[in-house]
Amino acid sequence: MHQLWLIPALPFAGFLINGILGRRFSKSTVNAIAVGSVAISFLWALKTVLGLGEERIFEHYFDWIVAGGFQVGCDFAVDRLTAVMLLVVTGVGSLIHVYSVGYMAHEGGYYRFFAYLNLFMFFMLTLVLAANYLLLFVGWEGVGLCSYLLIGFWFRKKSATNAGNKAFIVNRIGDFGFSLAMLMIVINFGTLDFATVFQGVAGKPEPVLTTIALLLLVGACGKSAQFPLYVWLPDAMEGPTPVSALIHAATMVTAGVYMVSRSFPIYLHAPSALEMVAYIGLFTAAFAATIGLVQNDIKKVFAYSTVSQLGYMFLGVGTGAFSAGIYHLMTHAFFKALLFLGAGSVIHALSGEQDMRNMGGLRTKIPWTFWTLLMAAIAISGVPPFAGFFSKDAILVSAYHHAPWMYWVGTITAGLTAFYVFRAMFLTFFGEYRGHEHPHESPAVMTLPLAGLALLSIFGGFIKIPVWLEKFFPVAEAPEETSLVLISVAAGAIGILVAYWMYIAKPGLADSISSRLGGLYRLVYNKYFVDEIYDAAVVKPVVAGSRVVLWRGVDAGLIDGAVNGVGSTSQGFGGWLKLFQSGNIRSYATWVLFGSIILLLTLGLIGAVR
Amino acid sequence: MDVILFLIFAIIAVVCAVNVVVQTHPISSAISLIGVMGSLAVLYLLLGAEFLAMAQIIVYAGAVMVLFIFVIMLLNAGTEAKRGRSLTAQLLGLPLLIAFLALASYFSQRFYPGGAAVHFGAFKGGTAQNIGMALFTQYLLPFEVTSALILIAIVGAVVLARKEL
Amino acid sequence: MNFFLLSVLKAAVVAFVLLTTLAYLQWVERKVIAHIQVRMGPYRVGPHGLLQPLADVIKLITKEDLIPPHVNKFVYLLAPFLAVTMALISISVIPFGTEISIFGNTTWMQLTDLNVGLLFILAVSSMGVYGIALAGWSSNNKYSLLGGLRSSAQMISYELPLSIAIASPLLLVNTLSLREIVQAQTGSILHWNILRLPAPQIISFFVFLIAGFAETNRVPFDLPEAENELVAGFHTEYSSMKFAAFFMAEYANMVTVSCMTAILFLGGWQPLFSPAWGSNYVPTAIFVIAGLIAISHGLNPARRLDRITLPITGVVFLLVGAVFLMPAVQSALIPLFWFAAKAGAILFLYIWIRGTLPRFRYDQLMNFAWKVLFPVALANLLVTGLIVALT
Amino acid sequence: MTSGPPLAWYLILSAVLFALGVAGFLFRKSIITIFMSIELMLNAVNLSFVAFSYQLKQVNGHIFAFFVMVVAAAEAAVGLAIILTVFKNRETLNVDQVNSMKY
Repeated sequence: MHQLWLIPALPFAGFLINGILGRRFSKSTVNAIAVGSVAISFLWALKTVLGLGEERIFEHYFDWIVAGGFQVGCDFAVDRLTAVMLLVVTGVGSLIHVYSVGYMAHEGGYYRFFAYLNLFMFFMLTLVLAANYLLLFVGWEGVGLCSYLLIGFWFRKKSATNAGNKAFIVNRIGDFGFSLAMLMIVINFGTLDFATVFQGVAGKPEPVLTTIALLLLVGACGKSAQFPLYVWLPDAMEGPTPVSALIHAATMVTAGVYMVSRSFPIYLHAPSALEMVAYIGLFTAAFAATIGLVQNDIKKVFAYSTVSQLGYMFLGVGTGAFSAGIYHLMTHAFFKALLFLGAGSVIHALSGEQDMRNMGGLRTKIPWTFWTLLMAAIAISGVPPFAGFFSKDAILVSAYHHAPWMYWVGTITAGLTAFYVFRAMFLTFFGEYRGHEHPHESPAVMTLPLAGLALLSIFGGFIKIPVWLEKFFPVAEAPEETSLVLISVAAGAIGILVAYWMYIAKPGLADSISSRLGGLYRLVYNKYFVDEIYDAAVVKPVVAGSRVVLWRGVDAGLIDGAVNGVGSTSQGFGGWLKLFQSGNIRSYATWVLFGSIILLLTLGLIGAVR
Repeated sequence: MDVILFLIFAIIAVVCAVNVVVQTHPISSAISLIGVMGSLAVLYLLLGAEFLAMAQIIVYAGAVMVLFIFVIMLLNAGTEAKRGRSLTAQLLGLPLLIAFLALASYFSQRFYPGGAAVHFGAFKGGTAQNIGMALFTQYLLPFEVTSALILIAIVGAVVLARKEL
Repeated sequence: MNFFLLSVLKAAVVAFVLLTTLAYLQWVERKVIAHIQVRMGPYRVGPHGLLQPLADVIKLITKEDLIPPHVNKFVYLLAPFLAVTMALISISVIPFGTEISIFGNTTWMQLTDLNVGLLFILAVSSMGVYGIALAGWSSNNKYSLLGGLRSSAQMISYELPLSIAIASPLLLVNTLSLREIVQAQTGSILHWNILRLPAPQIISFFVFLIAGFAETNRVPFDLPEAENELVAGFHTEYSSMKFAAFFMAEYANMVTVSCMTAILFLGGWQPLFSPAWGSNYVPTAIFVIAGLIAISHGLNPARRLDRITLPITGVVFLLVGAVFLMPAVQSALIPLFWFAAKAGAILFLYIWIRGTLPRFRYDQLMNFAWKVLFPVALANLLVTGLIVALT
Repeated sequence: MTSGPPLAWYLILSAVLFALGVAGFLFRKSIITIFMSIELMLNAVNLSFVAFSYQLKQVNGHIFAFFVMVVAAAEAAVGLAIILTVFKNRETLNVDQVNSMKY
């Protein structure tokens, strides 16, 4: 036994202790429990992964559901795919926990924040370790819950609670798809266990598998913020920045990618569904990148960047390069967490200012943050030999071999990515300082995790995930082609240069371009009016329908009418019946006796007839 | 022998029960009721319910009725007042009562005609062991619910009887 | 022999012995209390006051039977009757010894053995409270009423720890029949419930003893008849035989509780150690030693009369010791001896405590029952149950 | 063996006791006596349970009777507490004078 259960149990213990008793603890105690539990969990995960061979480790704890022939156990399993996720989740999670100690130092509800964070770790690890779909779904819903709780952490802010609700409700759509997929799997396979399901895939008809795969994709789209269900993620930036880094960049939103990769045998037997994954990924990547070009809120930029990068991962997975998708998942976790934490550090330095138009020139004032953030920006732009280069390259190569036009769209998107990230960098750190606050460098407890993540962003690409997962995914690896690599690197470089040209060399050029392309700019700036379309197409009809049909019609008309009718009818009867209510207990008893005689008579007669 | 014992204790029970109803002083009623319970305990023994017979005396005669007498003594309840009346009970009570008694006796006779005679010792399933086995296996849930009921009753009694209510 | 005849005979013997015991128990009590208080006690009627009980009985019978005019007559007369009946009835299920054979009839030294004997005793003793409560109420006297109220509250309260204390040894012996309870404790003192492995019932023993004191309204729990507060409590208005009935009930209850203690915890008629180690000679030894002491005192008398009485007593003791050596009666008398010795020891404890301890205050009494005895008994039951379940 | 009383006698005795309990409830005015009449009815029903248990040679009837006893004990505790409270507030034990719960 490898005692896999310890990995999620430790954060859960931390959650229980902090959640129940945290109010009475000092901050250092809360820190020690929260950070310590996650760190030990990381070490245990590391120990487990180091002892991992080609075979998976499987542990059965107890039977959870036994209903006839259908059986779901509480099982954990670790294979090479899980191993990557485990280390990313616990490793990045630990760093972000440490960072949070500094970031949240002056916030109310300190213990509550760490309790939620630990709870999130517990559910995320359950999701990753689960050896069947149902347990995965438990983690899936659990991280959704924690996401909701943490987005709405500042629950006194109306926008924060609204964003939490939005995330929760949009995710419901995806979860509905996932639930349907699970039901389909139960009907067709009779089990939810990964190993059994994947063994039985070969003999099943393709339409069934395609349906399952598409429904799973709906779930993945919800959780991983893919078009058309991406709308919650930008709003989720209302939560504290470490939450954005941990949940909405590094770990939870990648659950969809993980789930699709985990279900790869199904997808391999449903090529049209896999194609769909690629289309959605590619479209989301390009679409979100364009929105990212014009955002002014630093966290919003990175949020759309996250959506875009997740689209990349889907593209990789959809074109059959599962290991490339996971590769990018890992490197993305490093540099996107770093971007968010860096952004958080900037916001911290400016005491809560998030608008980039009020920043600038911070390079010298907060050098640690600047340098680390720069590493992340370079990594995401795909400059060799930084982490992002390798994984993005692997995806693009795979896309080229799948369909060349996909490669070109992806490459342009890469250029856009480099542009908007460096736009954010230049607006924030270069030029004149345009704000009013006095910037101050963050404490070491925040900068040290930044440094750690910066190292990972620089050298993380040398952790060759495709090699590690070579035998895991039975898909032929696309051969490297130097020309393609050069083109994508060039796209990144062009993006950086354009950003430099527009924001450093000729400031003002950006404004003139945006005014010249007024209509297009407004369209992109308002995020293609997707929220408004959803509002008009979905939210308004539902609200109006509820108001007219459910409230006026069903509630006021039917239910109230029935209730009031019952009331007035009883009143009428009661006026007559109240004569029996003499207040004299003995007359009541007489009536009870009368009734019991009638009962006795009836029962006796029935008995006599029988 | 069985008939004689039954008749003796049935007559004691009925006489005491009549006494419960006709005595005007609560203490006399209570003592008569203890008599009913005691003779019922003997009848239980005749029916082979030895554990229940003892429980009847311990619980009813030994605890419940002591509580009654305690309260009667505490309130110094005297002879019943003549005031107050209930027309319904007065008018309908007696005919209904007679009807009830007639029906119950008729159906008892009808569904259990004379044949099945009761002999002391014919049924030995009422020992403490039998009751315990049934109580702690088949009827465990009701038993536990009962304990909750008693706890609630204790709390209720304490709250009700407090001075500052 | 006819079953009915035998039963009647046994009942007669037991009743005679019990009533005599009750009468002399009072004499013993007066003597012991007197010696504790450095007095002589009854000394005038018969040698060492030995005929005092007889004189008391005659006095009580011949006294005028007074019924106060303001009482509820029926209840007033019912109460002492109830008290003494309920006190005497429980002796019918107590086993005094093993099987004996007289004139070819084998029979147990017990009136009857019920499957639910223990419950029977509990039931009967719970009825005993009516005697006192009704007596207090019917006397139409505020002291009596208070005494009656106190006693009913006290007896109900102490019945709970008493019952729970009984339940723990039952877990060890698995029966409610008193005879089987004793038979389950066969062996030396280490097999008695009080010391028996795996769960020695020492705590239970003390809880039972204390609750038993309270149930019998004995010092230090004699609040229902606290002279200095309530004149004489519930029997203030009673005189002559009715008063004697209450007195008898109290002593009969003492005897019952002592017998119950002996049976439940001290192994009933089982000897202190195995007959193989010579326990059969213990009674002889005790009587011989007592006889020799009496004779040696008689040789050097403190009073003139002792010159005659003490040697006679000594010789009687020696003879009794010799009787215990006869194999024919050994099997019958030795269990009886052990049982009487154990019950007698508890009775002596009763008297001893009366001579030493003051009375509780009423709130202390209730607190003690509900906040000390009850939880202790409950915890003991829990621990015993756990141990029995685990072994 | 034919000398035993028929089971119906027990049931009729039970019915008689029950009817007497009802009579006490209907024709008496003292709350305490009425309460005792309820106990009498419960006892009568218990007798039926035990008699049926004998007839069916099963222990179930005893269990029911046992539960009735427990409920009766709980009821007595609460009921007598209520009586005490009623007496404290209205200084009467006559049920006909405790009749404010009406239209």
